[in-house]
Amino acid sequence: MNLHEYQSKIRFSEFDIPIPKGKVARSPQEAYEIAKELGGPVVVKAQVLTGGRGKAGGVKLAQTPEEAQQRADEILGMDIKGHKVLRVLIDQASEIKTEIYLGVTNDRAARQPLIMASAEGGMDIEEVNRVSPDKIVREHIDPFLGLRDYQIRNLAYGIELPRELWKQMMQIARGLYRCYVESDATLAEINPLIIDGSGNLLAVDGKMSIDDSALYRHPELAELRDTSAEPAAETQARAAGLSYVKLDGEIGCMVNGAGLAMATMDMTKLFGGSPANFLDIGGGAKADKVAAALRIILADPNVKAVLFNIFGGITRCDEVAMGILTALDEVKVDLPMVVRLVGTNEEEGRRLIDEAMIPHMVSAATLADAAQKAVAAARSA
Amino acid sequence: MNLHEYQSKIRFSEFDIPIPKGKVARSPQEAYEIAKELGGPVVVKAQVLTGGRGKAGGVKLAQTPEEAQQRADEILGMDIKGHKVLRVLIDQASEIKTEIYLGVTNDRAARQPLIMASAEGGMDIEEVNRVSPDKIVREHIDPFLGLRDYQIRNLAYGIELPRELWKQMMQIARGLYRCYVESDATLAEINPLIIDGSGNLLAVDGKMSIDDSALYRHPELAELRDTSAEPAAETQARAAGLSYVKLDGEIGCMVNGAGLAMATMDMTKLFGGSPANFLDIGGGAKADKVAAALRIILADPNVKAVLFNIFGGITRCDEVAMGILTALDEVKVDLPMVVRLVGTNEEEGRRLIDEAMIPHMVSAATLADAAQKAVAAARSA
Amino acid sequence: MSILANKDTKVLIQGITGREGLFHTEQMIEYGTDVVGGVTPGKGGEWVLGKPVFDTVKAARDATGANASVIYVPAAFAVDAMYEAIDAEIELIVCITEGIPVLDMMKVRARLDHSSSRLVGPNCPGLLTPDQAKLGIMPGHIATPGNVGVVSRSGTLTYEVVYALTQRGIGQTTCVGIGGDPVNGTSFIDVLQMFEDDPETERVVMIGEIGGTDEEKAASYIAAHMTKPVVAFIAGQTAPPGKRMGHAGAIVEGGSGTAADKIAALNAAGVKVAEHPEQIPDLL
Amino acid sequence: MSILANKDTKVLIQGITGREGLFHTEQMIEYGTDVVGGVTPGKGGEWVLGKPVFDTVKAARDATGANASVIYVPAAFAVDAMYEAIDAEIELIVCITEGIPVLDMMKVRARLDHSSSRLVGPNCPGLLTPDQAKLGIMPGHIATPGNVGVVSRSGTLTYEVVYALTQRGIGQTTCVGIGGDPVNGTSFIDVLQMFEDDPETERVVMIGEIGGTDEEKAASYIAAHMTKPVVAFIAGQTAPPGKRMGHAGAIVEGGSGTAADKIAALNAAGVKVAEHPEQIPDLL
Repeated sequence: MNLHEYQSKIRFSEFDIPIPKGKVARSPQEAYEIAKELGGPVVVKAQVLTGGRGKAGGVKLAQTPEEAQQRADEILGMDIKGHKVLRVLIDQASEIKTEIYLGVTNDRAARQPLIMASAEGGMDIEEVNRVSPDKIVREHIDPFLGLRDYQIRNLAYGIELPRELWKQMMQIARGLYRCYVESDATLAEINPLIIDGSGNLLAVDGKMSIDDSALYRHPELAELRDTSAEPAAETQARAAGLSYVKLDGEIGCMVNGAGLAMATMDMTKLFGGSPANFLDIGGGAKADKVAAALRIILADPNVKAVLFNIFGGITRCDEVAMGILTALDEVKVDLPMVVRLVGTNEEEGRRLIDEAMIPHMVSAATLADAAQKAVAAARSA
Repeated sequence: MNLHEYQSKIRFSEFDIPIPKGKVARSPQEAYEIAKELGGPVVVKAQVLTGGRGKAGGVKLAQTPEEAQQRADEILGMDIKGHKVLRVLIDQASEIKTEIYLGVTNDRAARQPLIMASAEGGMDIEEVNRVSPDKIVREHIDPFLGLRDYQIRNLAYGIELPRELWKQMMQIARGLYRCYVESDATLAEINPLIIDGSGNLLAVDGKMSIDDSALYRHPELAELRDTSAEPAAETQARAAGLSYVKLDGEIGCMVNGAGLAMATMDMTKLFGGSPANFLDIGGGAKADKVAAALRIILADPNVKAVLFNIFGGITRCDEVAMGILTALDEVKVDLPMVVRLVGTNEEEGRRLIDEAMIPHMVSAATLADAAQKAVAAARSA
Repeated sequence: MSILANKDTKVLIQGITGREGLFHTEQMIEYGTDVVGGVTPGKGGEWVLGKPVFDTVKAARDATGANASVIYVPAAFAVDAMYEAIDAEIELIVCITEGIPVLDMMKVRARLDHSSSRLVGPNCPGLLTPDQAKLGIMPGHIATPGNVGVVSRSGTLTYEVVYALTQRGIGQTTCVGIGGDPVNGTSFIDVLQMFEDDPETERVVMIGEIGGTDEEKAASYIAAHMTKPVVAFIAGQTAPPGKRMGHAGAIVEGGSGTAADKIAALNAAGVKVAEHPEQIPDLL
Repeated sequence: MSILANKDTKVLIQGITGREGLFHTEQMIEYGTDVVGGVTPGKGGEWVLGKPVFDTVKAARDATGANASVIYVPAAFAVDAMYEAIDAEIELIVCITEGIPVLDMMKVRARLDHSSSRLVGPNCPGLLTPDQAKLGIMPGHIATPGNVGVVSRSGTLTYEVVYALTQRGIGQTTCVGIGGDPVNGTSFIDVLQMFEDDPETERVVMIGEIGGTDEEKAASYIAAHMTKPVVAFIAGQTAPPGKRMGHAGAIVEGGSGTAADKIAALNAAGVKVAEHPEQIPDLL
């Protein structure tokens, strides 16, 4: 789960990381009030869960409250890479002397957290990594020992941070790592961490991603999820415990397992069709979960055919069959459906489907067979 | 640093370990008031930093407040193994169905904390260990992982704890380990942990020892040190950063290093004398520290001769010499003194001593020479 | 021959009395796996499916001589279950449970590296040696004995491939699902090495997916160390690019992780890569 | 020959600008030790005693090629200093600092066990190879080259013994103070093994004291593995019994730990035990 910039920065400040004074506005009028309260020039920043907002014109400087209001009016409602801007952050503007990068993430290859710093922070940090990777200083962190002071000194030394700022860097890096661990984050990033006009370090932009598997032990973070900008279907899917991503194609896919779901999508493409979604009903899915998944697929007007591909392991085919039947009791479906059930309790599952004698529903034995039938059905629909 | 029973139990209760209701009394009258407030039978328990108080009569049951007052009167002022009883703990008496032992300590051989439990707790637990060590269940704790729940189940299973008490045991063992870690303890022990009349676990006696090296980060624990029952010299020595133990002999020893101090004591005995104390001035001792050490030695009326044995490593002999001279400026000494200075800056140290021309002071080259001279001087004094 | 488990493997079930544990234990026993007992704290002394239940893994191991364990306990307790199995020196631990936080798994993994145990998973279907033993949730009837080793990061996609092999009369030595979590106990390379060393395994199928760089590393390993032919499939060729936030991921993993990268790396290592799962038998 | 350090050992000083660090670095240099630089965070770029100061151990190692480090920093920072040296893959780390909490040392020790570094100490005088190198605070002039290896848990008592040997014309290969803390980096057995393997060392002196069971374990090791004669001394024969509280210590360590126990164990292993330190030369 990704946090907005303003959410990340509030979290950072709870771990002793200095951030600019600022507040979130939902309207130009609110932006005016906040800018007036802050006094002096401000930055108006679109709050969207995607990168590249700066280049898209989602970040603007404003010298006066009136100008802040005007900029907020321009930015609110913008569409940035498919994300509608519903909030802007109004931050006190800072003079930027230097832009530093400081981030903690999981290095899956090393199986350890990794903290990275660079004297060349800012929007082009990935380019810095490509062109001169040695300009990014890296320290792997033993998860049992945590980030040690000497490692922060290695970073400060490596990026040639002026010595008078080492103490501030110590506090910020310690805070960032604690924030990462205590939030069960997979990413906690300050970019840029600036040296401001008065020569102090300040975290002017921040990003955090939280490990979804750990949200159960961080209810206060789970509440921060912003569902306002995502498709309603994705919100519904999450509530039902499903993993769903809307795509542009015409074949609705319901599959158990992420790998098989991707392979199923790949197959529809291979046979000339195109998937309407990625949908993984997960392991051990029960009838109600399957019914919810079916409702989400059918709510997409682009869908011309539905492909069920269930390979039963921990999920039992009879339960999937019951789920399909339950959903079809509630939702009238005129679309062609292709069902493939293989694995645990497959005979029972197939028997339930066959006995129900649903119109427009055909069964398939192999994955290729199922994909071809679904593509053909979508074409003729 | 050892904590009293009542201090340990208060600390335990901060970590969710159930303890009996109780309070400390410094007088029989206070004992009466507390017993009255608690209601019902109470136990009156001497608070001394030594074992074996039960066998010495320092623990008594009282049915009424009047009886509690009387028992407190008997126990307060008692001498238990050289420790004067200045406080009694008045605890609500509990019916004891079973006595369990539960303790965490450092296992230096394994270099890990060790938690131990036994169904045969109580005063004879060391005897249980000697006779049937398998009746004590042991789990080593990875200091990085901490005590895991499965280990507590291993203990509960191993001591055949009734299953309905596993949940309470889980809470108590988790609390005891957290208490051990968060106190930087070297020992945290509940003995006995009883099953009481209502079938619940209750920590009726407790002991904790704190790692002296870690006290700097636990000021709240450092404050708990009870100096009221220890010899004034030991309190003064600690304040001066010295390690001092009073003994019964006549040769006052001032040595740098615990090993050398013990060897020096051994030597006085070997040559027919007897050490008045163990005194380690530690590494890098400065003049003021040495002066303080000398004052403590001279305050002991049994001392008939003083033996200085300094082998300079991190401690410099010239500083020791200055310390001796400074102390002799302030304290008139009529006793014979034997001085041996070897190691770092030994020439400078000897020169300072020689130039000062102190009466009754002889120097020695070897340890044997120094010990023999000190024993001879003490005899003729 | 086979790898990791065979008919002599004595298997313990951690979480045997839970709904999923019970269901799959029954299937494992039916398959012929030598399930010797189970562990559910607080239920020691009971019997389920004719097997004794113990309170602790140590007690269960001491009583049964188990040398393998399959974990079906919920995510919040699975980490403790893994540590318990490691501490009891269980040789092979298969963790089916999904949803374990990655920071927890980093610690488990560090502990494993200094232990005598091997962990397969978490978030995996487990493994299956046809007609001998099934440790986990793979449907038994889709596999058949033979000389192809199968290793996969995916769950159900593994079944798909094994099923396709069996349908075409191509049997397997052992099928191993290593799980798709960022940090897990056993890697592609670990299993490829075991297959390379297993005299009965003649060919190997490897099933990967987008994300991470494990397939690329496996490709390097295959090029350098494997004599047996390997056929691969990579899922996610049509998946939309992830909604990645921040730069740290890109800095750590560089440009790799796409299906195209992985396929290129495997091709360069001499590995045939199938266009779809059911094409794998043709390429073997 | 010698063990642990010789004239080619390139030594770094952690805490070189501190009062004790500076004093003893000067003595180490005077003794002829190849001190190549020091580390004091925030003072990188300065020079003291003609040696460059660095901000971090990594930077110092990269610039100087140091393969050993001596730590003189205060207790509150010594743990971080040890981790830093381990992380920088310094082969030999000597920690002089005393007063490190035992729970911290348990973690350092666990980390060391999976590293390429050896730690001597903490709370130790360090080590000295006569006329070659002095890593720590042993006074240099009391030692002289020869063929006796000395290992000791004690600080100043070690000097006493080395001095006694030198006075009698008996030289040393290397003198090692392993420190008296409950958990440390190098044990008696580690050093005894090095002396056994060192061709120049012909005889060994071991100095123990009351408490713990390290001397008893060393005795078992000597009986089983050592061909070279060992002479020992145990300090604390007249020490009063400790004011032990609670039972856990007694349960863990049993009845051992007294001087009498240790002497008996050593005698049983064929080790001659001296009555006092200055008697050791007679027994060699």
